[in-house]
Amino acid sequence: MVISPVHYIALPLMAAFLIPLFGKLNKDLARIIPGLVLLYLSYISVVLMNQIISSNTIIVEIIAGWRPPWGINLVFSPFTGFLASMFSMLGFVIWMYTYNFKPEVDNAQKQKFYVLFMMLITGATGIVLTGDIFNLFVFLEITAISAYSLTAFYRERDGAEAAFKYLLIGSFSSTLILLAILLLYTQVGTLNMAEIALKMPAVDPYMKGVILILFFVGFGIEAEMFPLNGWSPDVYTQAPGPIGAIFAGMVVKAGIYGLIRVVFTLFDVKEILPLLVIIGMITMAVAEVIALRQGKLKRMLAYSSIGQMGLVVVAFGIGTHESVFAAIFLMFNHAIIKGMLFLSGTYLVYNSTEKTLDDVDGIGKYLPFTSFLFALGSLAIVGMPPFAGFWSKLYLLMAAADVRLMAVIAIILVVSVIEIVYYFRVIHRIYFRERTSTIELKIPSFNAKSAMLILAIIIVAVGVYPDLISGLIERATTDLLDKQSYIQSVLSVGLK
Amino acid sequence: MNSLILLLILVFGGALLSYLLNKFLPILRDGFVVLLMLLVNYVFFTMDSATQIEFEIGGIHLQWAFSSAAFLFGIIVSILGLLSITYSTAYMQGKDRLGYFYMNFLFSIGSMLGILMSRDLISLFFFWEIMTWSSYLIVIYSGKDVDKRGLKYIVFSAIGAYSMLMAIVIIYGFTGSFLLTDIFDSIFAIKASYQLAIAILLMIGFGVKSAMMPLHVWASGAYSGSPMSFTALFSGALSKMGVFGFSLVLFNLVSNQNWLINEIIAWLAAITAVLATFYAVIQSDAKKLLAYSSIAQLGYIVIGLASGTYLGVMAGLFLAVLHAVFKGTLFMAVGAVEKQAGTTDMTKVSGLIRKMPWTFTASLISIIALAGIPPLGGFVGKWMLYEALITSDHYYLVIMVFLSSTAAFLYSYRILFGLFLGQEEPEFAHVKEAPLPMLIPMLLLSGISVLSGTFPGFILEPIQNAMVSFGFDPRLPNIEWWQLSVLFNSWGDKVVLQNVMISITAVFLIALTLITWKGYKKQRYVTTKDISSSGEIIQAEDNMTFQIDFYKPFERAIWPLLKRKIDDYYTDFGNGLEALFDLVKRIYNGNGQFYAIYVMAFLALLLIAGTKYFGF
Amino acid sequence: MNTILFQLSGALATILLAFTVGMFYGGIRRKIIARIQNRVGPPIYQNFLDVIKLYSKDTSIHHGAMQHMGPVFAITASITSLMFIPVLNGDGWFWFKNLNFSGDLIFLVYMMVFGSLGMALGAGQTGNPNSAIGVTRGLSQMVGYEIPFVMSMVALMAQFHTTSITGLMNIQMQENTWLMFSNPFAFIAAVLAMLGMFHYSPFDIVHAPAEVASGPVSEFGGKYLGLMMSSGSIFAFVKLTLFVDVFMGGAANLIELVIKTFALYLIPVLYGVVSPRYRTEQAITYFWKWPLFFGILAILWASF
Amino acid sequence: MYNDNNAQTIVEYIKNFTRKNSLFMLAYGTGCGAIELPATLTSRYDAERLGVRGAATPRQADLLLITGYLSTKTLKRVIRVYEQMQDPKYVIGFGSCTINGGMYWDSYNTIKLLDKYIPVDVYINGCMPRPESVIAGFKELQRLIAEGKADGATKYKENLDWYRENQKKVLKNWPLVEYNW
Repeated sequence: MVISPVHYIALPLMAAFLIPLFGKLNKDLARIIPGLVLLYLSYISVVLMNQIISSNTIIVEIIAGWRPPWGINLVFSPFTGFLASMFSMLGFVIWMYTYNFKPEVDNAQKQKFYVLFMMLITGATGIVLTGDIFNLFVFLEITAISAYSLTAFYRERDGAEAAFKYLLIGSFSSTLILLAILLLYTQVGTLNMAEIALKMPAVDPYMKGVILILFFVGFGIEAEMFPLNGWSPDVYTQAPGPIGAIFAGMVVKAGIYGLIRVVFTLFDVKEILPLLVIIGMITMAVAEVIALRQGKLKRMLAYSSIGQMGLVVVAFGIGTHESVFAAIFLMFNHAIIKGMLFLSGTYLVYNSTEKTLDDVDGIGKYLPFTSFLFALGSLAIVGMPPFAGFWSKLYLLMAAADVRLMAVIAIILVVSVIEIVYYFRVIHRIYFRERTSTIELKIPSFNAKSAMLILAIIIVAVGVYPDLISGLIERATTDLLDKQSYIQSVLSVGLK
Repeated sequence: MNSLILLLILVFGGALLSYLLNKFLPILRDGFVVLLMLLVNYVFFTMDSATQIEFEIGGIHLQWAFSSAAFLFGIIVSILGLLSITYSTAYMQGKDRLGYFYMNFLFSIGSMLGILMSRDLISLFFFWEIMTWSSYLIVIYSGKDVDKRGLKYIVFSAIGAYSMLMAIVIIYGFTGSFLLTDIFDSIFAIKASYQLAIAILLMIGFGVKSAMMPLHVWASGAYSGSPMSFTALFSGALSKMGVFGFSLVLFNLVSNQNWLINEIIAWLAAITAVLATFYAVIQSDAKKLLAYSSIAQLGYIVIGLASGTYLGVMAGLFLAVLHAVFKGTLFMAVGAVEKQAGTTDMTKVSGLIRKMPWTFTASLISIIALAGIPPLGGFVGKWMLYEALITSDHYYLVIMVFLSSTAAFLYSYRILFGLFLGQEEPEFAHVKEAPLPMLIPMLLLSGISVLSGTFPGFILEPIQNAMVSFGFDPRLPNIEWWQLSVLFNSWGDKVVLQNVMISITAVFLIALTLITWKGYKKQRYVTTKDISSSGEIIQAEDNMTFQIDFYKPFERAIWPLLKRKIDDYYTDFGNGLEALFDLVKRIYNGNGQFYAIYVMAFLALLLIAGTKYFGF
Repeated sequence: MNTILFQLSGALATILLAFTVGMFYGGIRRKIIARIQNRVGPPIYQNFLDVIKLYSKDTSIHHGAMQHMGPVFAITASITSLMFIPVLNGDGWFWFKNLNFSGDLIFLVYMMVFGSLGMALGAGQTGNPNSAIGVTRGLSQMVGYEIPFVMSMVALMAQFHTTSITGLMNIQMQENTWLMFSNPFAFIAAVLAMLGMFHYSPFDIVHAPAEVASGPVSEFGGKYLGLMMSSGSIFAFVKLTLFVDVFMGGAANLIELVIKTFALYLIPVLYGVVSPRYRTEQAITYFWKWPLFFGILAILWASF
Repeated sequence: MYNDNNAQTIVEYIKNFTRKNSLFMLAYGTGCGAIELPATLTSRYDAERLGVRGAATPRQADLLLITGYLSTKTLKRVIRVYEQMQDPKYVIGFGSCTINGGMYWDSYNTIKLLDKYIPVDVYINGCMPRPESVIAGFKELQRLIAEGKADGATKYKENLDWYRENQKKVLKNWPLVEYNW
């Protein structure tokens, strides 16, 4: 089989359909298939990334022989490829974690979980890889629908409520994006992103503005921007533990990818960037402030996640090469670190119903490994060296300093102090309080431990030696900002 | 191998190794850490001063080398590190999680060396943070109330670290480089207001570690809460990193025209010194007392540096070295008392002088040095400080320093009286002298205190080398260190230390001989229960110790200053913020309809405002 | 003329002089107090008798090593301070030169507190609560009076740009004036501080026999007390000479020295005779009101 | 300097001279006689001209002044104070009560003869003695000291067993530490 970016979409989708079938044959097989698929995807990520980095090209994959701008095409560029690889590798780690998560749950339920998980992977990687704006919408819907279902996965009352809220707001998102695409189509007459970008300068500026705002709000909902993110705390809180990691690592990242793609490639209007900075700052400030006042662990992590996304938005909003580099680094760091926090945090409040901070009191003695990793993740996410979070924050600050955005620097740092306060409050509870709750603790299984450990090792490795990843990110940044070469390489395939 | 790398590998690798050793071969652990620190000292002191290393990481150019200023502080770190770790081997005997302790101990020593060898701001910040969290991990190692003091420490450290980071990125934004040499060259090209901002931000960063006044609230808890063997290093060396940073800022980053900064820093430090001394006076726990005293002493050091004159800077650095020496000894002595008697609460423990005579001797010498009484080292530093301040027309600053150091006599006496003098209570009859590994570091350090009062040359010469790197002309006479005995101020007045030492020692010995000449043998020791108390016969179980409200009259005299602690302001500020945050929290009221309204409102707002403000 | 032996004999002579003068001043003080109380009073050599008697007493007990060291610290401080003070003006009588070239005012100020701290340690070792209370009172009070004292010293140093005592004396000789006229505020502040320094009433809170049974020395008898008394006498001379040197132009010969010091000595004595005793905090705040105000004035005067 | 009765060396003479002229007095003022002391010490009679002055603690004192009657309860303290004083030390029994119990001669818990318990150098009789007689007592003591005859402390040491026996007779719960110098 020839390695191709299509596999990113085809294989998980196929797996999603195959799981129920194989589940009938062997109940373990249904759990193993996603792992194999994700392992394979991770493998082709390495191969493909290696290929495009070394040959300094972009792979444009044409689906069903229809050449762009008429057909749907997949673009595996350093930026999209980086995100897709990140999704598949993170997906693999999360699969490891979920392999025997909640053994008491029956097999059919587990199969459903993996079906949805695979759908979500399909959607998320699809979003980043596709070169067609409508196709992107479709993948967004796939992602969203599987995410709704995963939120309400355990059929609990709160989960259902959260899912419903998400559905409500998410449908707004879909509607607005669809509306935007329709309007766009009336203006440029094409759905291929490269061609839209090419034709965009000719569009009536007023229409351009309206469409951009519709996209902005639509993707902003998925990307957890400030007034649009009412759904997310509930979802993070109510969804099963690993789902939080999936949300932080993939769903939100896909949303922000859409936003960035639209702003940077399709429209390329510098005027919206200050808005991104402002919205990002507000998001960050509000979220971190609220996180400080949360009494529930996962809710706190949720707000922290929103805050981090605000940071990413700010970084993109500054719009220079350095800041976009920082933004992509931040996305990567947020995916692994928040992923690890959700994964380890899940075990800290495993059997608790309320999942309040009181439940983690004194847990450090009983779950030393998980607690340690949680503490490590906390240190990393607040940006303490020598962990990964430090470098991304540093690069962002450097980028902000380059364009003299002192207020941004100040707010980021003030917010970081708030972050430290609430993360360390949890760490202190974990280690220094006496355990009072009588809830039975759950020791993580070997798979879960190794999943968390992998993430922890990446965090420390990147923190000690950021060059591991910074080369890739540098290429991704160049790729994202180089609109012309994107258009050229996509359309040149079409003209062949 | 490059000896800088070797140094770091030794310390950090040794840290991890000691953790593993504690797991698998705990018997070798103590010997290993001591040997390791000996090796580190060897490598450090035999290092060629021109050694340097440059490399690039994450697209950032980094450079490591020891400047002569850094070397001075490096001496403190390595020697105090060795002694305090030797002390730890006995002090920490029988405690659990020793691997964790030694690992973090060595980590903080390594990170301090790292800070000192950093010639660029990024590795400085990097090591700074490692230092912060390794020391944090020891602060929370044991004891009660770790929750509160740990959080205080980490939050203030974070505030400091992030304002430092902000300054670093601002500097980078303007100069485009993180290398100190580049920055020193180009910093004065920056607009003055930004220069001021950079200086203030860096001051906040370094001020947290050196416990400057509004940022000092973490210090008493963190110093008194960690194991004393670490506090010796914490207060002696780790806080000096802040001083080191100050020296960088004041001499290299702030232009000389910016005298206002120097004045502000000096006055802040003076207020720190006075208030911290007052707080120290009213403490009844020896550890807390020493903690506040450390804050005050750091105040003097910073005043000296901020005075900016040759003598003042020399005084500041001299006091920095000496503070490491005598405060290290004192924390070790208090640790010895804690280890042997079980408590350092001065209202409980008393009269240990006959049980722990060597510990007492070491603390007496250190206290004399701390109080700045001739002929010990502290006096030399104090003398230079006063002369520097007077000759540079800082008259009111002198008064502040003098107020602080006079009030320091109060707590100096308190700690000696509280722990060692006073009534010998029967409940402490079992107390024995501290074991040798604890005594030897204390006595060695107090030996340095004594020696530096007569022969300050051996400390002043490295200090002068450091000061040359700050741009001062060398002024010490070109003679061997043991010949240096006359100190001059800039008006030409002097003090001749060796004369002072000789006359004091001679008079002391003659008087002591005379008073004990006749009938020393005949004199009988009576217990402290045999005191004149209106004829009442005191029984062994009667507690005649005077310890509670020791300085009550003094407290009454200064009560307006003590009425409200700075802690309270922070608490009020925090409470106010939390109330505000709770208001913000109401945005997310959990109602899906509201969220939908937010979305629509936001969309509408953007559509309306978009055309107007974003130009499309 | 500069042999060690010569210097030693000069030092001994200075000590003897200081001791004698201090002792007589103490006796005169007792006499003055007696006369004011309409008594005959003891002879003015009474203090000599007391000291000799105390030295001749047996001392058969001690409370530990620090009890020996405490008085020794005190006498060391007195004698060493004396060594560093120029007794006579200019070249004066060369016997009294001692070591006054190798120390300055700051050194002296520190040397002068050495004794009280050492004494406090000795008092602490005895374990008598009264001693400790007396010590805390003394140290607290010291914080009070040292501040105006140092302020006036700093004012002088600032005004004449020298920190050495001989420097200040030479200035007075050259300009043919006394510094108490050059900077009157400094003199006022210093004299008010001196009231506290002498520990005479109303600032005798340290030894207050009726309250804390003579405070720090309550366990000291015999030779210890004798040493303390000798130390106190020498120290009184040290303080007075310092004030004379700094504010009153020094003295050309011993007669002048005695007259000037005695005139100065009368201030605390006479102020004390008619005053009751302050409480400790009152004593501290006393020094932080008018004396401090005059100290600030003095520094302002000096810097303009 | 030398007299027939008591040959003294010059050193001893000086010692005794200073001792006699510098009496630090610890007044054990529990009895009613204490009321005479203020008069003795202040303006009208002014004992300080004889070198007599108050001492705050027994460690500093040379002279213990027992002003009046002693109950068994206070005797304990007096013995303690006396034993804490440093040699040479003197005791003056003040008023009739110290001699024979005075008006308390038939009281069940009053010490009748002080000399049985601690060595008294000089008695001043009278109930109570006027300041003039107190001063006369001081003078007498000074004479004894000058002649080297005020040796109560030596007697106490030599006859400690006898004194202890007497003391233990009245002090039932013996709380005192041993006197061994």
